[in-house]
Amino acid sequence: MTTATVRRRVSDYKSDVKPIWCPGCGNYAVLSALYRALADLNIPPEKVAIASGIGCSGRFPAFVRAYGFHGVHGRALPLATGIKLGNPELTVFAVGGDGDAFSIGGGHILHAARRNVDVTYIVMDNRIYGLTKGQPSPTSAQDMRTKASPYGTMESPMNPVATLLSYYATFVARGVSTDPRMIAELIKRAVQHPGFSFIHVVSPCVSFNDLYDMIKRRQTPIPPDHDVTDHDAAMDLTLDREHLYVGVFYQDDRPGYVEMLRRKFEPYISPDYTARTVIERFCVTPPNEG
Amino acid sequence: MTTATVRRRVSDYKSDVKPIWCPGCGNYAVLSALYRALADLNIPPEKVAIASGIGCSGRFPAFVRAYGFHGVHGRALPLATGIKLGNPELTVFAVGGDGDAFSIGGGHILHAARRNVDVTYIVMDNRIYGLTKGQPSPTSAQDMRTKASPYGTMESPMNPVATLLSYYATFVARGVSTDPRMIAELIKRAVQHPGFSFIHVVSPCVSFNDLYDMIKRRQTPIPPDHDVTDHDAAMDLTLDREHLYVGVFYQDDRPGYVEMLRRKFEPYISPDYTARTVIERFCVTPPNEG
Amino acid sequence: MLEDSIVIRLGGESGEGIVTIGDLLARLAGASGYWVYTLRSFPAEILGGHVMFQLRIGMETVRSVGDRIDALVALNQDGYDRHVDLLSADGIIIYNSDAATISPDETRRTLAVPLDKIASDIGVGSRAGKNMIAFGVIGRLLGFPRDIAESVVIRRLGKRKDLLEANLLGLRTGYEWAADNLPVVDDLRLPPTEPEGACKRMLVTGNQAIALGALAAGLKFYSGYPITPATDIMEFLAGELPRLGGTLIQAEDEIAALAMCIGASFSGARAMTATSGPGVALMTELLGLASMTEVPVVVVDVQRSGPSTGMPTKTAQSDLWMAVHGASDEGPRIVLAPTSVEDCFYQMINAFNMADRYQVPVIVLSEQALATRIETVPAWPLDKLTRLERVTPPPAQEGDEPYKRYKITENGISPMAIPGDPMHYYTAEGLEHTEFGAPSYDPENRRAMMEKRWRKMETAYQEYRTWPMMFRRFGAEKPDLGIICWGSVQGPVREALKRQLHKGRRVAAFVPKVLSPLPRDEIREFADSCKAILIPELNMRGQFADLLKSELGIDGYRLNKYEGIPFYTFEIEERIDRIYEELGLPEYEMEQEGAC
Amino acid sequence: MLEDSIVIRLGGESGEGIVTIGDLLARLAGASGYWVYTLRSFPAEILGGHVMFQLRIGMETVRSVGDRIDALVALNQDGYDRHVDLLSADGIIIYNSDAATISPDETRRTLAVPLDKIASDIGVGSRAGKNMIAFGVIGRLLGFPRDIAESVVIRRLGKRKDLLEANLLGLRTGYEWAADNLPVVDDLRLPPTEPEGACKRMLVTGNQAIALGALAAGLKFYSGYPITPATDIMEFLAGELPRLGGTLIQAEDEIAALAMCIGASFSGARAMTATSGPGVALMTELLGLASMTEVPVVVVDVQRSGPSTGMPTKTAQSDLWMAVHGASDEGPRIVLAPTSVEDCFYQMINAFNMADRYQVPVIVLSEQALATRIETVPAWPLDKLTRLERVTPPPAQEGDEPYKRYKITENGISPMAIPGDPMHYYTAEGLEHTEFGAPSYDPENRRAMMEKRWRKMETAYQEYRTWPMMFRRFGAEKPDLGIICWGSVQGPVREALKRQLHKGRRVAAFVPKVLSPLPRDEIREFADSCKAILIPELNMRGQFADLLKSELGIDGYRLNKYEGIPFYTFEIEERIDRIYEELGLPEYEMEQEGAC
Ligand SMILES: Cc1ncc(C[n+]2csc(CCOP(=O)(O)OP(=O)(O)O)c2C)c(N)n1
Ligand SMILES: Cc1ncc(C[n+]2csc(CCOP(=O)(O)OP(=O)(O)O)c2C)c(N)n1
Ligand code: SF4
Ligand code: SF4
Ligand SMILES: [Mg+2]
Ligand SMILES: [Mg+2]
Repeated sequence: MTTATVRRRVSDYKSDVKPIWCPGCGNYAVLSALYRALADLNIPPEKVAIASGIGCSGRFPAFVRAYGFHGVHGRALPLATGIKLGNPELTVFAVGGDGDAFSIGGGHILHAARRNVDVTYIVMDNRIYGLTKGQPSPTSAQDMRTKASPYGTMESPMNPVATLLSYYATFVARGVSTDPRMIAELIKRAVQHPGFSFIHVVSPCVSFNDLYDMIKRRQTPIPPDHDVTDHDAAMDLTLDREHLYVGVFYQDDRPGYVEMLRRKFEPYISPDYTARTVIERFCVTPPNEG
Repeated sequence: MTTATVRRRVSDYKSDVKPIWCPGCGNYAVLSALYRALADLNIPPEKVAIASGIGCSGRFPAFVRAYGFHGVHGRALPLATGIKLGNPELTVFAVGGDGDAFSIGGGHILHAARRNVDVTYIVMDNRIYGLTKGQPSPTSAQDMRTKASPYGTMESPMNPVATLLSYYATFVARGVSTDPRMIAELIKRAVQHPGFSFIHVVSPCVSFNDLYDMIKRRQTPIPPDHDVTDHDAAMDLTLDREHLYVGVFYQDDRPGYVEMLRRKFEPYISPDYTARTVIERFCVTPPNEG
Repeated sequence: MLEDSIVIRLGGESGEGIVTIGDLLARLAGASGYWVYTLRSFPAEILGGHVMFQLRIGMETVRSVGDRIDALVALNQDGYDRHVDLLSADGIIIYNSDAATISPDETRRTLAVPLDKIASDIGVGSRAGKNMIAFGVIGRLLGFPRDIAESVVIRRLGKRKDLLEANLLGLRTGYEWAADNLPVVDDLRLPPTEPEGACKRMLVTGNQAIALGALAAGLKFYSGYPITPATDIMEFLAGELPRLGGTLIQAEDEIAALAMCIGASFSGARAMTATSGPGVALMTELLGLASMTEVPVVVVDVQRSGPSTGMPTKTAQSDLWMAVHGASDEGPRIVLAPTSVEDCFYQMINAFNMADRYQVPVIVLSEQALATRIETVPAWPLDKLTRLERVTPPPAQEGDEPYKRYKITENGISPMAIPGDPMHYYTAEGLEHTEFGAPSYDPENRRAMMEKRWRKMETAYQEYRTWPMMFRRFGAEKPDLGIICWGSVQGPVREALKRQLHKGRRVAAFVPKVLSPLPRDEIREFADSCKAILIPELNMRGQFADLLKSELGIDGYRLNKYEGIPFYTFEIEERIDRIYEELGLPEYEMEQEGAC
Repeated sequence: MLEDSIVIRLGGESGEGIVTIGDLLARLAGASGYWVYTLRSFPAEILGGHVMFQLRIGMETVRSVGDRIDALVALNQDGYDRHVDLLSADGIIIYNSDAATISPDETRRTLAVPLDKIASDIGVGSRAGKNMIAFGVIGRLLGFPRDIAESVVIRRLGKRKDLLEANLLGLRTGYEWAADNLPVVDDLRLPPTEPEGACKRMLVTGNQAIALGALAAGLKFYSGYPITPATDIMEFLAGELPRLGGTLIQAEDEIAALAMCIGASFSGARAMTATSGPGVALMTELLGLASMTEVPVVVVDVQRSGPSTGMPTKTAQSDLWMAVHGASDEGPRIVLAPTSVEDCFYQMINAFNMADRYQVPVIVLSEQALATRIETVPAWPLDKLTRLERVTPPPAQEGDEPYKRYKITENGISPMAIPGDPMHYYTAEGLEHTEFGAPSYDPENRRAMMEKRWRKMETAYQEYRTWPMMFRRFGAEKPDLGIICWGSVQGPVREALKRQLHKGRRVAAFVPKVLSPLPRDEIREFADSCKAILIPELNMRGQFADLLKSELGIDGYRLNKYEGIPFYTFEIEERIDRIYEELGLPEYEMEQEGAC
């Protein structure tokens, strides 16, 4: 895939576009983690594609020297799915915010997980709508006051990691923006994982929902003895409301979608079976040639 | 709510429209269960509203003497949410198929659950797209062959009850079309439940996916000692692949959305605070009157 | 009978094999050297309900459903009751006398066939057996050779040896019973034709032609969501595309379907989805994205009657507005409309070529009736199809300026890199952007970009107008009345035209295949050459007529049908008659000028 | 200066309080008896970036942003560099001399204000303190009374006693420093006006006017999804609607938002959502459902530049196509366009009335620039608003025939029962249906239902044309040139008109508030009375011009601007000049006929 000698560095993945995020925004950590992970994995930039929806976090692709797609709100995952299946050689990421992922895009995750499509999905969860300047998102705390919820929100927050586990996503992990090295490690494992991988990053929005304190107070590494193939144990970790566990919750190494496709259809593919073969089946053949 | 003397019967809820379902379709059981539950609860038909999307099961509302809304594919839940909040006096149902609910409508369920809106959602799951004549749905078994998946499906099926539990829906139950009495009981409990309730009905499609055998083989009543307030235990029951448990998995009686609204806003509501009050705030008042 | 063709309608209960009999008859007629055009109804019930299947069989290409029925085959009472009013005065009724009785007032010829009794006599009480007998009886009445009928059955059931024997027995019984018990009805027999060699003709539905066109165009990625009447495009491709090295995904909804297609196309694959009106409505936001990011993609809309769920199994031409205008703000897109089953194939070739060349979404407007009917079509010349590739950037050289994905060019087309190319990174950008793809709100840049994107539409027009068959003209050379129509209305219009020419009226038709950007000069020239214009279409509000008026200033008489049923030829003719009367247009000595 | 008005532009870093100063100045001008019209920019950066806030302050209603700037207030270097080109030749520059330097070539008057120094002198180094000083300096320069300025600050900070003192100190310091150190510049002072009594005027943005109109109309249910530039409609209502007994839900997406609104309206509540183009694109399937099931619902589209994400903070009039045509097949809907901030309120009253009366979705097309600007408006006559109720079925009697929800009536309106009514059960049906609401594919029924639904549009037109202010006509009585425009373009057009009349040109304008169904006879009559027509609009393709052409056959000159910026009055005038030249239209002795 790559010529043996090239050894890439973080700077090989930096684009010329300067991030427009507020100083202190948690997304910077994710961006630098992605540079680091790609460099460590030594993936040629031209083999990387990153799709996003709309949001502060959605601006991500432009900041990476790679192929990018800044799409519409909520559709990062189906875009990424198409990119991967249109060209399975690529290493494909979907990235975005909590609103993009779980609100308008919430209907797509279950199905990406069911397909186990070979895409790494990084959700930068600031528990707020950043780009539209501070409305509650599906992960916002109950009773949170924002301009759009001046008396406090009515809804209880969802739990992204628990939800992804209930969808049987085959790789589920969490990072926090205070620890970009850890995020880089998680990204590396996610990329190497066959099939769909999900990384939940708790990523503070300094302008509308500063979570740095919460992270400091609650972040806890997943215990080293946690068995990542144990779904129940993973679920237990996520349901713990005291601790914000960080690390890999769950991993199931069954084949990804591209490999499944190969296994299913390789036996049928042959140079003799072409579009022409299919079309000619519809010919009305006179009886003597039937 | 109802005049004390009226005692309603099943026939009071039957409309003149004859169901167009195939003979033997599992949906008949759900329909008769709904008649029975409404009669037992003695709810005036004019206080009942039923919203649906598109599908065989989506034809449901017309068969009930009540208010109905046969909407578009996948939007039964938001329609029902609006109906309830537009007129909180009504007993509101959303009904539909597995495709309507979990595929195109899959993005709405989490949020109905988070809101705990007072709607009873009955999903008739035949693990197939009935109305469009037999394509795989999100609950179809892996490797199932249909016209749209002649080599077998690639995706693993979702688990609706587990998903709803992970969304923290406050009432989660399952029935099977072979037992309409049980479905009627579940509907009654669901209607009496404050907040959002979800009933998963395994409902065979005799034309494209006959599940009667599977139901017969696997259906098992939820053990009487199951504690419906125990979320973990409920989750365990659903993850058991041998048994198709039937009954109430989980119930949490915290207040529903309408009650939460009342509690939050009653203190602010007053006859002196009207649209005029709000509008006049924008007047430019000269200083001497400021 | 309508010029060398015969219309046979079968009516009966769904599930009784009406569709099978009809399909076999179509194949039999095709294999015997005739041309076929079918029409069928879909019951409102989920299972059961009444089904109608109609065949028009002709000596040459058949272009419409025909007007009246020449022969009605009633498999049950409903089959008689529902359709007898459409039977022509000298028509024939063939009926299962074990399941239907004929009105005592019936004056037309009737042929009783005791289908149940014949079946039980040979011991094939099954539905399939009965169908085969009926097929045999009709085959014989129509004068098709039995050996061809047998070969049709063998082709169909070739792999199910278990069923084959019983079916062939039924078929033979039908032929024999008819030979022994029924008269030869000359009106039911078309003159003999010379069946041409293999592979000169095909029998396909519109949806099949769409799918085959896509495969011939090199489709590599399909994602769709089931919806009547588009579902079987996906179902057909599900069996073929993965075997040809492509990928097909049934998406969770139409939005995901189009997003996946856009993603796949971005990464280099020819990608498409197919849906109907409600699905396109959900896709409009993404159509805007494809216009803005300049990603090629093909969307087939098999139109059905709406609004909203409407009448899903009824035909319409009512999504033109949405196809041309349905999204926020103004993004260029190309809209094509095939005019026949044969043309469905060609328009798919065009769709992929135009999408790739102009980097825009292309919407192909098919129609329920076109999608579901079987037509005999001449085999497509697979060796002669052209493929237009995307314009990609030339290999980068040291010292090149950075890659401008959205380079402002004279024809509006900017070379588009494919991921994997190590020298032309870019981000496809849905925000307004600079030539490099960086977001920009600069007013000058904005104006230049809007103009660049729309310039592609002009380029597309200037290029496609030189391609063959992108618009057609039929009928009189110096017309008094001109008809401008689109889509499958071309069929009945051509037929009406032929008869009008025979009557000595100078009528002509112009049919664009591209509805956006319209072949404006060609249409204007045509319109200018006519004294009056008629615009028939299958919708209520006259969407195409509106388009002609707003874009080209053409005002015409309108003919709108919105009951979910295709035009009958006589409806077009009646409207022409009224215009002739109103305007007092001249009639000439019968003349034959102009091909139809 | 443009007729008795003055244009002041503030420029500086976002977060520096530019918007606060601008807002306070607007309030100060309003409270001092003047009329205000603002314009602001939104930086592309998420935080920070350059912000511009402009006020035009006039003696009477201000109708456009004006042409050139009379005074530029630069809080930093960017504030000078970016805007100085727009300053008129006799304009004035007021700048923070601690943060900006003026070009040595500058020939216009400059007033240096060492803002940082003044602030540190009184010990309020904070941003807020500096803003207040700037506010005071400008207030003094404009000649507004200090006590009114203080009361404005008190009203704004009334509840934050902690901040009030420091702010008042800053304000007073500003007034005093200016009095001591700056000359009185006459050009910056408008003639005195008589401030009218309380509640005669309001200062609101377009979005606020939309929200207030909805509340006045009796809104009971709102569901929406955040999107620029519509979000603050929801944010504002979130604070008010639940206190008025209604319910507001932030939905998971725009599809859910509209579905909830349709549900709530079905159950009897007046319901609305507000969004922008991408949101409407997602809603079109449900708009079709509302048309088909005949459920009233109001959708506000605050238009922004597209296609796709486009330029979210830039204005446009580019969703007209989608509003009128964006859905599958043909469902009737009403499209309204407010022409000013004041009118936003009235069009919301109309929207709810028309939705309820005609049982259709009503789309209100606002615009980013209209939505975000502050205007002084005369207080709305809350006591004089009319409310049109839904037509409901009369109480049922024994022996009545079953309830026909979709009864075919002459005016197309079928009485609609509200759930809870014990005698009029029905199912709202998105399939084509009979009068009872039962699904039906019957061709006759289909035709009757399509016609019934569309008849409501004719009824709506015939009724609304008799209502006040549903279309406006301005300018010359016997015009040579007629302008037809929509939405906020009315403002600059009226202003241009006034000047044209002064020049002795007979120009007039016609502005419909209803874009579908158009006031066809009125527009035709207007167009027929003119020698030429000009159609200016904020989009590239001329959507309104197309509509006028296809629906009414009106052909006009076009003026299209699509850079995301509202028209300047001079742009309209320049186009008029060109038409006058091209056609050689006559100029008369200066005359004053016609109100503008
Ligand atoms: C269809 C559509 N609806 C709404 C929007 C407006 N919008 C843009 S980003 C966004 C949410 C941003 O929140 P999140 O996804 O959490 O990203 P963040 O900015 O917090 O990173 C919204 C509502 C849009 N662009 N498109
Ligand atoms: C937007 C849209 N997409 C697709 C369809 C076509 N459609 C109708 S019902 C259906 C799925 C039916 O399956 P399910 O929801 O499981 O209901 P069932 O018929 O099995 O009861 C589909 C795909 C539609 N009506 N609208
Ligand atoms: S608004 Fe919040 S999420 Fe957006 S860039 Fe700023 S800190 Fe980050
Ligand atoms: S197709 Fe299946 S789901 Fe639909 S009515 Fe028939 S049995 Fe029921
Ligand atoms: Mg966020
Ligand atoms: Mg189903």
